[in-house]
Amino acid sequence: MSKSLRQARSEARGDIGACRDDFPALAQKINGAPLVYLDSAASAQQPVAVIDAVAEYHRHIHANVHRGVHTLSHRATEAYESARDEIAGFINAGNRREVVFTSGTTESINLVAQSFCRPRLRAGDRILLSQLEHHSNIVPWQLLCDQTGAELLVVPIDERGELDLATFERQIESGVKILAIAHVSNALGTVLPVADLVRRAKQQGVPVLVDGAQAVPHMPVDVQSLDCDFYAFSGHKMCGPTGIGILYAKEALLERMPPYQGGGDMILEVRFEGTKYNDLPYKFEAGTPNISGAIGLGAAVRYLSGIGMERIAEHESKLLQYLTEQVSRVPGIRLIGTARHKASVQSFLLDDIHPHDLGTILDHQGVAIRTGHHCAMPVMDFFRVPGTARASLALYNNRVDVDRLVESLAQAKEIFSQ
Amino acid sequence: MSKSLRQARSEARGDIGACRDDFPALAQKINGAPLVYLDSAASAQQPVAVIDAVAEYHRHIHANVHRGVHTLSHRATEAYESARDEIAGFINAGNRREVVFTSGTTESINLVAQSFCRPRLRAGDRILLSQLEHHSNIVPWQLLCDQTGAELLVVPIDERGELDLATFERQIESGVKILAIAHVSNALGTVLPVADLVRRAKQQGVPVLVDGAQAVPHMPVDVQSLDCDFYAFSGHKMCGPTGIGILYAKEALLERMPPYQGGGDMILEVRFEGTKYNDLPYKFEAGTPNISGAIGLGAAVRYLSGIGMERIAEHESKLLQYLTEQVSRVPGIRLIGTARHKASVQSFLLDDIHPHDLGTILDHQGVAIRTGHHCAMPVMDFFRVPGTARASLALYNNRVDVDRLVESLAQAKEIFSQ
Amino acid sequence: MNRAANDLSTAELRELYRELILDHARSPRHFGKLSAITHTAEGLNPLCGDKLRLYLQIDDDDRISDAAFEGSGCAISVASASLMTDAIIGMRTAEAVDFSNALIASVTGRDSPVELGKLQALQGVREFPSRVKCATLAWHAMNSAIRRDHNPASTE
Amino acid sequence: MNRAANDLSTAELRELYRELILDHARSPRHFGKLSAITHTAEGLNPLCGDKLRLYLQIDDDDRISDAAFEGSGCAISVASASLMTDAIIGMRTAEAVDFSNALIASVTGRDSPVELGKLQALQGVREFPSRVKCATLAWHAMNSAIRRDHNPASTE
Ligand SMILES: Cc1ncc(COP(=O)(O)O)c(C=O)c1O
Ligand SMILES: Cc1ncc(COP(=O)(O)O)c(C=O)c1O
Repeated sequence: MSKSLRQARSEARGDIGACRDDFPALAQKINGAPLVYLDSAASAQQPVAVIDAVAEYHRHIHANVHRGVHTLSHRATEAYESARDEIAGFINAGNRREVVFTSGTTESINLVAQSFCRPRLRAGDRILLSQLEHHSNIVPWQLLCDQTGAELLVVPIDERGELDLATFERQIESGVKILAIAHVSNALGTVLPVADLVRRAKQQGVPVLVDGAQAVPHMPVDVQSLDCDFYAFSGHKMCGPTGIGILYAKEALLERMPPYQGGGDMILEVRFEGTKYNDLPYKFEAGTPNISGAIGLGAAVRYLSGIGMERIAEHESKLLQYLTEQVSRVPGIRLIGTARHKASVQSFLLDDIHPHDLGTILDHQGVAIRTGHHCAMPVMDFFRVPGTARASLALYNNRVDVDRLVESLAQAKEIFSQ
Repeated sequence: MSKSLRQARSEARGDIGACRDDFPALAQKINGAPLVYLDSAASAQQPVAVIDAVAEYHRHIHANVHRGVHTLSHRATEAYESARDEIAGFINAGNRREVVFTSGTTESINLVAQSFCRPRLRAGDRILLSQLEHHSNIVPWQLLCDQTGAELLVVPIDERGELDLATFERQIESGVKILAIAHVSNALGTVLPVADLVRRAKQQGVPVLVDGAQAVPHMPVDVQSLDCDFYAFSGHKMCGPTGIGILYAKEALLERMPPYQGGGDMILEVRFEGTKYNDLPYKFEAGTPNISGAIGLGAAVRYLSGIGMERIAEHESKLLQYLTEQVSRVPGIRLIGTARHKASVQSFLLDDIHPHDLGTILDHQGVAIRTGHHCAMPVMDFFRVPGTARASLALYNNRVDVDRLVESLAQAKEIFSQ
Repeated sequence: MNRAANDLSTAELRELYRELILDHARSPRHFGKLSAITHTAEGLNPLCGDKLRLYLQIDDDDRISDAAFEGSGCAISVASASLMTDAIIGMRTAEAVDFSNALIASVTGRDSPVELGKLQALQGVREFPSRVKCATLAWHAMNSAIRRDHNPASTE
Repeated sequence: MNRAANDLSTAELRELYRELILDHARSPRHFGKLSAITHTAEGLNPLCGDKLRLYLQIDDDDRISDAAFEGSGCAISVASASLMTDAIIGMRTAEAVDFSNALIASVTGRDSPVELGKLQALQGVREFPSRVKCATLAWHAMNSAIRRDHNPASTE
């Protein structure tokens, strides 16, 4: 079937299956079998539109930004700044000054910890996290505790992988200085009730950082309606480039924060006696930025918006339901992460096969899943497992992928039943 | 003339002119005239080999690194880590553990300031810089002074743009805790006698950071023979991608430094009660790295090595001499930066035409130069100029570029003589 | 470079660097301090290092009775500041701000050119997007001065 | 997926997960602590979370008189630790380190396979580059323990 015909049919059916053809990486064979890529929570593949935008940038537009009068520099600056506008629109930021380019979620969170929190924390102050956080939303806070004497407080989770809200209610009233919480858990898929958590935190005057790395690729996100103070996410999880990410922050907070890094571009004037910082968001973008990364991320946002985040969310949600059903039927499966509200991720264990072995056997049949602790060791500790096997979905996955996963689980059982 | 014939001839002549054809951006017209790109000190163009390496990575290899058992993840990890090996070889690092991927020179310097210096500085301690530093090698130290009460000490320069070595001799003995110094000045082109400076600093037990952003693209750099403790540079100035750079650091120092950022990949084990950091260099690479950036930088290093840094240095050095001669002949020219040992950069002023106006007039004829303070305001203050016009060279420039520059300077004079 | 393109390019450049602009750039009017300053603001263009300080004397009647500026910048930004100070002396602040906004909109190409008198000379920058910030710097600074905004006005 | 490819793939997998490997993974030998420990080291594989602690008892004669391990890991790493402890008891430390280095070189494919006896079973990982670290973890830990290196041995 020709591409356009197939696309026309699937669009007529209202699904987004045809978009799969936009991703060249998905068309390859691995170990002799067509690739089934179920590892998008670790990093998503790129559509041609993004690959080409980056290449085209380097073929015809590239120069350093912000500092040049010549044509290429002007074009590069326009392209870089339009990407910012596009991203601001995508997450409904109040304005472009609230959208800071970083190298990824990890840097965004470190920036908030160091620039916003470090100057205002005293020994004994509390930082509230949850037990399902990714290491990138734990370790920056541990470093901060070492530096300031502050303490971590952790909202527990239950057997389904949901937050223990009763405990949260008590904790948020115990003199917390910042709440740093995932929007969607990367290990369990739990979608947290972020808007509610923010509302409760605000009643206590607690600022909130949301780690949106696993949310932005999978659902419409509106930072103004969430009303969080900070929202962090990564380009490479949303079909964009590596090395680029976003820190959204409310303008009033950014205004009062000292710079995180010093360098070119973030200053208006440098004298050895003292330096004047640049306006927002530039105050937080020291040095030559990841220009092609930003442009690639802009292209990714255009691509995702073209399909529509609502449609993507619906497609993935149906597919996740199918996946969970099919996988549950495999004898010996134990699902890890069974929250009522979930997105794009299913972790599991099979018999007593170590997840790592499972990963190898699946990979040998072209099925790419992630195995291990998923940078969420406290979650593993809670479930008392050394790791899990995790299948994660993106817009380009379909039922065939799920069926192939289930078949290869059967083969793993066979190998291990020798 | 066919490409291969031209290439054969120019190779026979021993020049590297043919490499120009490898850079698609240079083949375009700007304002109706063929582009003359004399702004590589701000950011260099990419050869097809780099553009394609990045695109190919995303077409067939991409996955997250270090954490996966599946084939793509393994391939991506191999590609990322081979890039590190290639870069380690290129600068002759002692071993791969000494090569940390950062987002660029700016982040590399901030990392050293925060992780190495911040814990060991006390109020009144001194940080020694020079007057020709780029803002990225000034502002991180100013932030550090604000944080610790340390003080900046500045090695002055003379009218040629050379370091005042007599003053340096006194300063280095005055209780300095770190020397942070450029290898090559981006505003003036001065090549600093880094090996000598390091030797003197070592006699005083002063650790040395070298900002090599403008050196690595233009000459062979051997960090072991320089014997510096830290060496920072950026991918985008050496025909590689934006958003990627390197911090070279001696292993023994990295071992003792605390992590700069916290996140995934830089840890071995995370518990809320405490965390074990990963080995070098991973301890300093928090979060998903700029994988495609690293791979692109690896490709750039292969490309440059293929031509040979000695040949590149020789080509640029002859061309710079030609440029300086030709430009000097334009009536009303004032050269800024006339050090005896220079690389790739010539700054100048023409009559009383403001550099910014000069930039516009040249751009209108397709000649891209940078104008302004070049992120080196203290240099501008020293020469008592608001800015300069700066022509900067890379391997792909040739005499035609220089001739076009000189022609367009003549036109600028004409317009301003109304 | 072919001659026709060259001529066209030269024509655009001459449009940008008109005699009036070059004259004001070389001999800026109202350059210096004022004896009595009621409002002041700094304008910085990080792109090229243009930097100026604007001084206003605004009387009880909200009228700009005198204006001057100091600093350094390219021909476009100095000429613009010179032309601006010439133009606004005698205006009421509200009128000056309206005029400033109209000028900014006009040179950024957002509106069709309005009647600007002598300031028409600044229209040449419309063909030079990277120079618009130079042409508008003084005007942003004036708006800041009247608003009594203490951050340096920046065109970024 | 076509059948031939599938069969080939299955054959390689069966080579990796031989009966001997699965047996040692399910019932590891020398699993637990020792009563008298002279040397110990931790091995961590951040890739998949394999984690083991190795205990050695080395006598005055520099001979490994007993060995044991604890921890959790994939079939390959547990089987490898089990086979290793079996093999090294009775060896002199120098001999054990030589053996360990030979094994590591052999499974990473750097050398042509040496005579490894039962440990031959670990050769299956040569076709699975991402699993080499699992097979070598215990061996790296043993080298660390003998060197009395206090950092956890990591295969990264
Ligand atoms: C000498 C020098 N140091 C540091 C930098 C900063 O590099 P980057 O902006 O890539 O971080 C530059 C270039 O901008 C430079 O020329
Ligand atoms: C929930 C969550 N937070 C943070 C991160 C860190 O993102 P990055 O590695 O792109 O900085 C990830 C992914 O690795 C994640 O899934």
